[in-house]
Amino acid sequence: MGRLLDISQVTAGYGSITVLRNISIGVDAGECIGLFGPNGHGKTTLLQTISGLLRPAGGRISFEGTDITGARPRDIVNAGLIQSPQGNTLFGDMHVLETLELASISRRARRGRDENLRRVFDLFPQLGERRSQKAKTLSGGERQMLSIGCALMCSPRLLMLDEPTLGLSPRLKKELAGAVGNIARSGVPLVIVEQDVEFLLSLTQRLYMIEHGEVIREIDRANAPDHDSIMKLYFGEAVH
Amino acid sequence: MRPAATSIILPLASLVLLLLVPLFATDSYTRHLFIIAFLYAVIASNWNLSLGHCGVFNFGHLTFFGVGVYTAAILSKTIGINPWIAIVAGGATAALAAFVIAAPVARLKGIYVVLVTFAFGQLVMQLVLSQAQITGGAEGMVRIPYLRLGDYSFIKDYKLGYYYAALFLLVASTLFLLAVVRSPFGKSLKAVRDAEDYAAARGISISRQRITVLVLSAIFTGIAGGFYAIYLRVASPDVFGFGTLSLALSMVLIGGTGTVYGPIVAALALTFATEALAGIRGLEEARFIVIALAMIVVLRIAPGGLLGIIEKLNIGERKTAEPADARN
Amino acid sequence: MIDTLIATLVSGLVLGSLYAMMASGLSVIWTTLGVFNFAHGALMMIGAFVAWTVSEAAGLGLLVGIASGTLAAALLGVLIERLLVRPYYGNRNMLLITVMTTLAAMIILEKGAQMIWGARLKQLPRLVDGEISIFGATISAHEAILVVLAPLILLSIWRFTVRTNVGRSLRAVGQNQRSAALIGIDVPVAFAIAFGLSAALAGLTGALLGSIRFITPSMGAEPLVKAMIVVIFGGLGSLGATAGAAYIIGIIEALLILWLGLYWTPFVLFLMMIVVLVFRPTGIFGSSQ
Amino acid sequence: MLNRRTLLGAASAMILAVTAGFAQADVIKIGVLAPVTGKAAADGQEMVNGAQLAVDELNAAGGVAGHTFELVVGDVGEASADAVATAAERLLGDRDMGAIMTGYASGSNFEIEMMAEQDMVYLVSANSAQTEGIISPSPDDFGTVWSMTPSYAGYNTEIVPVIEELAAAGKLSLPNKKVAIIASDNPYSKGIAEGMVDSFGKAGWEVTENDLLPFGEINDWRAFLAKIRQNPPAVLINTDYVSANAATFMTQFMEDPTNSLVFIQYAPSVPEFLELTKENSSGVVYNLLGGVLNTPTNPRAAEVLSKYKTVFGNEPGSYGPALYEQVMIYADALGKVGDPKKRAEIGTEIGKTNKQTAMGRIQFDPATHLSVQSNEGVPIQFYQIRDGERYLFYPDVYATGEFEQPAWMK
Repeated sequence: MGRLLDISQVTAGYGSITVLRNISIGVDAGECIGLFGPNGHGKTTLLQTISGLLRPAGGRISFEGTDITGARPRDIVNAGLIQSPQGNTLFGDMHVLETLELASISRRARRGRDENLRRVFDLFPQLGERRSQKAKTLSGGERQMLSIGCALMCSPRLLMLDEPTLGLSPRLKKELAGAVGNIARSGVPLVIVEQDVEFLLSLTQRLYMIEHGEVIREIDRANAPDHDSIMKLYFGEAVH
Repeated sequence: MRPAATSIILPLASLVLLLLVPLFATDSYTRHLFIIAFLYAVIASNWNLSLGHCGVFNFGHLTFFGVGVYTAAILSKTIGINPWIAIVAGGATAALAAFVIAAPVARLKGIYVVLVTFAFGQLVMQLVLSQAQITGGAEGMVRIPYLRLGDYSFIKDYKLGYYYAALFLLVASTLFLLAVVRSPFGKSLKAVRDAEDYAAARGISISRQRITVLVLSAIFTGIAGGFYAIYLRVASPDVFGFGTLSLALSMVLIGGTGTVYGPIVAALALTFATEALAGIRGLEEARFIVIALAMIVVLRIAPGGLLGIIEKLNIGERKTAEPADARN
Repeated sequence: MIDTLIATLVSGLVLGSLYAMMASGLSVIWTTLGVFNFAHGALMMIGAFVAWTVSEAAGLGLLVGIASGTLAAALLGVLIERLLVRPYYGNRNMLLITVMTTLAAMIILEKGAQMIWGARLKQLPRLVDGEISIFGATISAHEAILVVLAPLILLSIWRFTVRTNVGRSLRAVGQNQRSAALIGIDVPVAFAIAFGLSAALAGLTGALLGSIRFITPSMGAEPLVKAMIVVIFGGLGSLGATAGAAYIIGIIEALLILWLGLYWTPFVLFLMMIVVLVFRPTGIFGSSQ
Repeated sequence: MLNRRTLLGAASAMILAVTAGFAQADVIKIGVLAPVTGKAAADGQEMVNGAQLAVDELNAAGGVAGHTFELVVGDVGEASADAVATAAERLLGDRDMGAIMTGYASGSNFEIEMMAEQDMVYLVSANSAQTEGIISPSPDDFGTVWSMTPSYAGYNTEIVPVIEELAAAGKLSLPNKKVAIIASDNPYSKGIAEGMVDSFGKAGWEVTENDLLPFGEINDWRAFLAKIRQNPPAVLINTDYVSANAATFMTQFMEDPTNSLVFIQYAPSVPEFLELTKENSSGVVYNLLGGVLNTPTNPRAAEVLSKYKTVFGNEPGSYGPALYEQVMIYADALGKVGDPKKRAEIGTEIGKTNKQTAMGRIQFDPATHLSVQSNEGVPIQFYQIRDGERYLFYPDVYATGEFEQPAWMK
């Protein structure tokens, strides 16, 4: 009891292909955790399963003590469990402001709409400048900001970010990391999927290493090995 | 290895049965139904070559048939060529028509293939309608010469000759399809259907494949068209209509299309089933509704037959489990 | 000569209005669900028949009839979505399966209409009697209403999709279903709304057209084919492009009839459709990807 | 080859054996080959109704020569060749089939050959030009096939003298000697239009427009009408026989009528044309060959029409009464021959028919197997519609009213 998000023994996949095997993960209130591991080993699948885009074949997911296994995405969003998906193109032909306003469509988020909007524009001033531009005209970094902004418009009680820095330049990465740090400090618990270990280590208290759809190692701040050894563990020598 | 029973014995036994049918069905009505069913079987199974085996959603397959119809009609009636040759010529012109439409089809995907092939069919129909002095326009051509073999005339024999000719056509078409599907080319079709990117990476030219498959699927369809014109002694533009198209499509779908035989069986079954319904007064419209419902039900609950091919249409997108993002 | 040209343009405007209403319905479903609804013309026909039944057979008046026709088509549209489209969400061949299921729906609706309403032609009275003269070209006042109404309806649909959250969510779902679901949009509900809206448009078109043309089970076939040409021409995409293309096609058709005669017009239209598909499959207004 | 011959022999022997066994059936089936579904279903259902009316009447009277009748319908749907052939085969394959009736089954009447091959009695109403084309090269091969409609030649020629007579009698004032003709691309419509162009030309008229439209649904006649309004002819002719198209034509003409007599081929005779055009058709002229001759001098027509209306609750066009009379003609011939299996003899007997029917006095021309057109036989009838009523104004002997100049003409 008491965990904010509790995933226990979840199995999921696409059609006949099983991607997640009896995976168990937990997030406590006020905590930021990271998911880490090679590509194609189930991190995104896990987030999709949590968000209700995929129905798990087995196991149980609960959020704030409520069972949300197999719930509709819309109900999960209403509960405040929000995901900002990976490689985002959002809604290409919609304006920035339109998109953000639409993102507060859920009953709970509608109440905090104006306040959330102010918060998003504070966090990402660039979005404010581009508020009447179509999403497809934005740069990669701005799209990522818009995506995270949308998630914030949903009044998240837990925010899951799927590779927010994917494909960004080091400078933008740093900028975005700053913003994500701000979100974490504002008290929103985070689940972050990232390849960039440094980025993860700087933001999270705990890391789950996922390989072949299973958690193969859990790393606390306390027992964290240093950066280089993590890299060696998962990517061999060739990185760097 | 499949058991011999399904791949050889069953088809052969069916063939023997069909060879014996005229002994028992002595009236020309039953034989006529078989002839029409054989022709639909040729259309449907050849359609399946492009649709099921290659994943090209060709909505203009009946156009090839119509081209065959008019080729045979014009050659035999207007020019006076021997009807046997006119029938075979139907296959040649249909293949030519397929070649023409194949160029855009090879370049397009998804719904655009449906639309461009549909438009092509409409275009050919408009052409036929507008060239009334050659094609007879809306009313078509009648009194097309009938078949003779030596001094044996194919009329007034209670359709015995036509029965065997149509059966021969079906057997030839089926052997042709089996040969295509089992050839290296047929296997490369499967590769493309199942993994377009992979096939492309292995140097298989997808557009050349699509062109080839459309042309191959048109040959016997066109010959069937030629036979249709010579047999019924009529060529009329309704062969391009939606009615024939949806009937043939339902045969492909209901038959289930993993095999060459599926659409053939469905063509036979549906021809007799709808004809049985046609005999009930007051239910004339209802039979079309029954076919449409059957199509929906098969699509929904018989994944073995139909969803098999559907699964294999339009391959190449890896993000399969995502909710329909099927546009491109 | 000028008179003839004006008459032709007015006639093109009438056609364009009709095509705009049909094609935008087709386009709404296409942009939202990625489904090409072959039953769209049949829904239009149902709208006309129901309008006739309520207005003429039951004698409840034309306006009630038009409203009922619109509503009946909308309900059928939702039903089609529920039974023939929804089971295939998530199937990567959804588009092609739904081509077949909606084709089957078309057959069922057409044949069903023939069984219910019989074979005789029917027609609705006009909303208003009399003729209107525009720059010397005469059209019936009813057609004039259609010409005025069509842009208004399109404009309100456009405003609906831009200004309201429900409308915006339809667009969002059309552009990115996954992201839409992740911000809490109920995707299946959005699909049902899109289908209902599109079918309502078809039904309304049918009910209005039922006063100008004759109501028959196959009356939807020709407008469906024209709507297909329009959406291809405009690009399977935005409402604005579809509406623009509808008027262009309407006027091109009228001019073709004037210059080439009715005889060659369909041929040229289909040829145009193929040329556009081959060289610019995204339509003349669509961005080439 | 030997094999096939043997098979053929065996099959033929079986057929003979089987048919012989059924010779004494006392219920004779009468087939109706008709478009019961699809676009022409209104016509098709009327055909079935007309034949059913006759069959019920004959049965109620105890049948003919000891035989009663049963109606079997063969639906030709949208008249695709295989649909027509399949339906025809089904009817032909029924051993109890005595005769097959149709208004029209295919546009080309190609099924006539199927009927003749099996000596099936086949009575057809429409498309007499096609019937003539098939039969006249060798009429003896078609001994069982007869057409209720006379040659369409009258459609080509009669209109000119009728209009000129009206003008001469001062009932119609013609502003000029120009005629505009528009036709639909099918043999009926096109053939008549060509014939009319010829006839008008010979009579010294100027043909200002001679357009051809694709066959099918026409929703917009305005481009053609715009040309008419530029150069208004004294006579405007539309030979598109599809009633919906004709009704649209009339409605759009009336949006801005010119000083022209409007003549529309066939379509105005269909009951729904009146319902669809209402006051817009007041003044239009049409003619009919082989149509119902509903006039006091031919009481048979009123009788058949009222029977039909009593049973089916609506006014029939041409095909209901035609099929009724066809069945009756067959019944007469059967009465003389006695044995329904002697179809060739019945066919010969039908050829000798001389009978007053709803269409006039039917006699057949042995050279073409069409009924004979004449004022005493099956006449060509010219009608004018005024205020929802049809007035037969020519030939005078049958006239039920006078021609009046249409209100839109000055």
